[in-house]
Amino acid sequence: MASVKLKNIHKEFNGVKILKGIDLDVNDGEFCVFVGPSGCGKSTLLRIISGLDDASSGEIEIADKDVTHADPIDRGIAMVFQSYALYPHLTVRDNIGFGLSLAKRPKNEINERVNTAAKMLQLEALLDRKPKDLSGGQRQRVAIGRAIVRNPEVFLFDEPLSNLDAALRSKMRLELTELHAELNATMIYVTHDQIEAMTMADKIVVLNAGHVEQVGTPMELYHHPKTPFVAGFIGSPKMNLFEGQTAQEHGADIYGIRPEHLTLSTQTGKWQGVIKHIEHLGADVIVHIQVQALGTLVARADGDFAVTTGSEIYATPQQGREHFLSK
Amino acid sequence: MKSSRSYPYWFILPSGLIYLVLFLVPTVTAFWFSLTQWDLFETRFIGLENYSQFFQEPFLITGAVNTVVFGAVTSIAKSILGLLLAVLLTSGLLGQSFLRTLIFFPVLVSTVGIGIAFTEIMHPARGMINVGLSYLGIHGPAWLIDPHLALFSVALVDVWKGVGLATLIYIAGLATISSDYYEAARIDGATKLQMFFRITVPLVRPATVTVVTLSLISGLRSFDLIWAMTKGGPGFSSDVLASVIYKQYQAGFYGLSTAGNIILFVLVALIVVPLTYWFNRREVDL
Amino acid sequence: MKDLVKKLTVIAFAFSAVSAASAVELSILIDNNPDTVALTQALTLAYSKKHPDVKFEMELRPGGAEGDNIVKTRLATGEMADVFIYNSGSLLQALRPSRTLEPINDIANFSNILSSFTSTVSDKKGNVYAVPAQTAMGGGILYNKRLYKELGLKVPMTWKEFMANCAIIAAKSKAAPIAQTYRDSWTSQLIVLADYYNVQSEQPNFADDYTNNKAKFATTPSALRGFEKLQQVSEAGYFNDYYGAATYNDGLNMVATGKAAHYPMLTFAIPAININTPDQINDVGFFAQPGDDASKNGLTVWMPNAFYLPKEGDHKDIAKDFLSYVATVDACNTITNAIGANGPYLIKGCTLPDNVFPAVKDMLPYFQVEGRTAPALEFLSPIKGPMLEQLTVEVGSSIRTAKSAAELYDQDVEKQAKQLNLPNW
Amino acid sequence: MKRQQVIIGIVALVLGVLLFATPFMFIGITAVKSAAEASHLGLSLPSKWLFWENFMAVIKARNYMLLLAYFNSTVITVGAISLLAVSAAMIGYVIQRRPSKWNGFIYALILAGLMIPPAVVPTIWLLKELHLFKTLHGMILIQVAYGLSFSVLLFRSFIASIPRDLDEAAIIDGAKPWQVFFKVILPLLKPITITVVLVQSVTIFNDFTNPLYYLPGKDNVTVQLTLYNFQSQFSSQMNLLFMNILLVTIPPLIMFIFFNKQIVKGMTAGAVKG
Repeated sequence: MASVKLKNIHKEFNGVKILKGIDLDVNDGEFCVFVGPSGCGKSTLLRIISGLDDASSGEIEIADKDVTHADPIDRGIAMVFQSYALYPHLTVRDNIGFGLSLAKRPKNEINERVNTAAKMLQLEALLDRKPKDLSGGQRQRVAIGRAIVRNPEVFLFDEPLSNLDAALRSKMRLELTELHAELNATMIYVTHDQIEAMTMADKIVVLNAGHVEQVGTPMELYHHPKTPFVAGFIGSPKMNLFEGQTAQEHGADIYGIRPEHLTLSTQTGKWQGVIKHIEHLGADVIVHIQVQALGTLVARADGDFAVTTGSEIYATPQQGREHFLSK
Repeated sequence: MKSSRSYPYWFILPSGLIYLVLFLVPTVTAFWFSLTQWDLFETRFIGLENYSQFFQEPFLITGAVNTVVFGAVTSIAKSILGLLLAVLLTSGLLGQSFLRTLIFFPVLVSTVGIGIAFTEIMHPARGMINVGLSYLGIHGPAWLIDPHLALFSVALVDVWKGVGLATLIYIAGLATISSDYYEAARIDGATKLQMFFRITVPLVRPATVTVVTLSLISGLRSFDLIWAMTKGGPGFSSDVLASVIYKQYQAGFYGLSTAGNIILFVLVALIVVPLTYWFNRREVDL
Repeated sequence: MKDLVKKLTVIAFAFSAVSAASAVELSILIDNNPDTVALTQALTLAYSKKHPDVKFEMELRPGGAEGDNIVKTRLATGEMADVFIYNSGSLLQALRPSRTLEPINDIANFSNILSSFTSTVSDKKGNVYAVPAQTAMGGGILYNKRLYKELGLKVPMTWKEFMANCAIIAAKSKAAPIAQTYRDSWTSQLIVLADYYNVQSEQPNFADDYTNNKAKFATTPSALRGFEKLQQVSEAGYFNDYYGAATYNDGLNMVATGKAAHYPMLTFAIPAININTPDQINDVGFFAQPGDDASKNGLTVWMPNAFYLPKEGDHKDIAKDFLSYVATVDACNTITNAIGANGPYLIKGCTLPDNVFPAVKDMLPYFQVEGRTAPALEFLSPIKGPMLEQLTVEVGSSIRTAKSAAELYDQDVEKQAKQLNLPNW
Repeated sequence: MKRQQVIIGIVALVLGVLLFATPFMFIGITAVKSAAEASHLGLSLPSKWLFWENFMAVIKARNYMLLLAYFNSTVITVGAISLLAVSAAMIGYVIQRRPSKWNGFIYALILAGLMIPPAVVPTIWLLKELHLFKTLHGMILIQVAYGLSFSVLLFRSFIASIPRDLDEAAIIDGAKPWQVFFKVILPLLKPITITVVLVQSVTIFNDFTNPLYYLPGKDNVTVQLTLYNFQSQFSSQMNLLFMNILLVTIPPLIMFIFFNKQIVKGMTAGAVKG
């Protein structure tokens, strides 16, 4: 099995710096998620690991071998594309077995391995269909099957769930997590969706504008974001972030408090404001409060918290849940 | 980008080499020959004399005007008729696919054959067209032998032969327009005519660009059909640059006709390149 | 069919190997005129009968300027057939004969060829390049004898008389006085070209002066006259209906059947009339295009196409022997049998049979009197402008005046002269 | 189908047949008439159907020249098309997929191929130097050179519609560049390939000018040249000339019937984006 090491990866394209020195270790068997807004360079980084693109400088090691200049096939990786990239002219069986047949494996071995993968992904009934006859979720599974069948040391996923509807997406999240447990392979997964990152990852790498903002487990990032970017990116609704007096009092640039870490009261509290807008989610309500000193403060409260728009309210941060961040 | 490794240039080699040797090399040597007096046996360098001679050709202006007229008339007619036919033939008519086949078929038939056949069909007295018109009490025109009409008669046949291809391209173009637009327009209360002008015409633009460009280039260079039908006549009335050049070639003025070729190329480029540029710029605006 | 299968296999093999032939095979490139095909077939067959080891392979090319081009291109690239048939007039000069063609002065029967022919196909050093493939031809006016008889007309000796005849025909018959056939635009040149006897009788030096850039069509009244005659008959409305769409064949049929009274043409058309309308061949007569002076009436004569050899032929000796055969009385008779005779032969000892067509008979008297024939201009001067046929179509169609056409033609000729690198241009 | 569609359909059918089918009927009818009837150029039915007689006369003419011409034209067309279709797709693929500073230049060369008329005589000399003049394979190469631009443009625009992900997936699967092309891309090009094959084979089969120059010789005659050769020979036998036109038209007709359905498909992604 394999670890992935990135050393000082730079990527420049037409004079634009896309990656500005990425250092990263992904451990053997780890489920590592690259997350960040679009244009942060996460897909580029994945393509560099895959060998589809070359880094402008820097080194890549997979399973302790320097693969910086190796072809994709020599890196022991498999990749699942956002568009699935299924070969439209081939059946599901041939799609899954394509790499093996390129490698000139014997027919019965290919068959056996394709069947195994198909079984694992419940694709057996679909093996003789063409991709155009499959649903989105089925195509997704074929794409994963194509990756599994080659027994790679490292799986690369490029936003694999973004073309699915919400229900299917959460189902596939679960399946992928199970798959990871079953295969126990190293997986690198790119997404812009922080929920996917939080729910699936062993390790999250937050990328922003071509550099790594922070690396850590989901909970580390949630509880201890090191930069305002990470603080704002992880968690939903977004953390409330304010510059100004409150932050300065603690020697920081920015003060942050998550909506779920605010206690609301109609009587008293730290900040007084007026409710501008309420979103009812059922179990929770999200309350947007106009606070004179701060601006808009978003808070999460219990679903039966009964307030009305326009009424006055007080919000208090919970002890020890406050973040003081430098720019 | 690793495109250098994934998309190697040697893919270009096999036929790129053929193209280089059999098309580009002769074309470049032609530039040299255009500066010589050349009777196939000897070349004598005469500088730009061929070019000045070419510009003094008494029927150059006729030829140049005819070239542009022929190119413009045929490409405009093909794109308008092609679009109308395409709309008609995608509206679910009775016998629609048969009609598509019928209209496309002339595209496939040899130009020489068409030329020979239509020269007979357009015979002023015995030809099918005028005989048919006479049943309707119309005295048909003299088509190919009327000097004012000859070029347009050939253009008519060219459109007849080529409109199938234009229609086909337009049918393909129409297929890419989402029916949502028409439904939205119907809800907005647009009439059929409004839909045609407000939705179809603008959205089928890429097909229009293709049709106009392709038929303009072939129209400006057109030779086979004109030669098969009128040989540029009567007199010089349907001469285009390509036939003027060919006649010089036939007469053995090889240097001169090679110079003419280059001038024709420049004319085509002067018309087509800015047009393409303009089309492409407009496309970005959309 | 067997023959075809054999050929296909030969071609298939030719991709890799060159097949060795046991018998010698001469290739002959000819134009696709049916007469040329027929006479070449007859001559080669007759020759092969005498020399069974020699076979011939005929290749056809289009006629007209397109064919000229093919001949030129193939000579220039050294791809010419062992023997080829080509024009013996001004077009020959463009082939650069001294460079590309094999002189045939040394063939056995060289002395049989009349000097009136050899002079048109030789260079300054006295090398002769061709053996005539047919008889000499007259360029003048084919006319319908029956119609002339019915209307009591006489063969005109002057242009005035000719016009008078036309007027009578127009008034008293349904026939078109003159057939013109501009679909085959080369036929439109005849009135101008066949007028050359008249030009020469007034301006004996015209050909030389013209070659040396001293005389022009537009400024020499007698030369301009040919264009003017065309304009005159066109303006008089003497042409058949839809002459713009009529073909050479239409013209022949019209004059043979009496739908037209006159058709300005070369006499090589006579065999074609015999093929198309054999019943009417005896109704067709011929006279020279008249000039303005009855005392100077004569015929403009065309030399026939001829057999040539390229300089780099593979089977030169055999090819020469074949040409030598063509210059015999036996060959003349073979030609006569194949396509009929339509003028005097240019080989010594060749005679015409007594039963030649009337139109041919009409032509012979011109040859029997010294000075009643003159070669067409293209056999006296290497310059012939390629635009002439379009210009004559324009004059004949009343699009352009004679004067303007002559001026444009003089301009056109200049290109040709420059191309040939003639002095004084 | 609505009433209106049926009515318009009938009107369109009548007009379409009148405008587009009658010329072919004219060719067909003239081809089976006697020479005398054919010279009247009418659409009237022949008094005697001489299909077989005229057919044999044309086939037999000049020692079965037409059959030889069919053989030659077929060799040239098939040879040129197989080379052209694959290699034009390869070129279209590389220049579409590989953006580089050379692309503008290559594109200009391709457009030049569309716009510049070929220089005949230098080409002949060159062919002769290469021992390709007067050979069928030389003619094949000429047709490839002259048809390349148009085919590359069609392929290029079609390939643009094939997601690059597919190439990359194949690369990840371990495909070499040529495997990516031949195993993944080429099978997907079927619709546009059919269009190219159809359009180009018809162009090559119907080509008249180029064989005239580059393929002289009786043994090298092509189908269109028979038309030309017979035009003067048959000048008083319109029936045979038109029988010849008819026979020359048959191969494209067969091609067309065969591929009819595929053509529009091929055009959909192809020509429109030009």
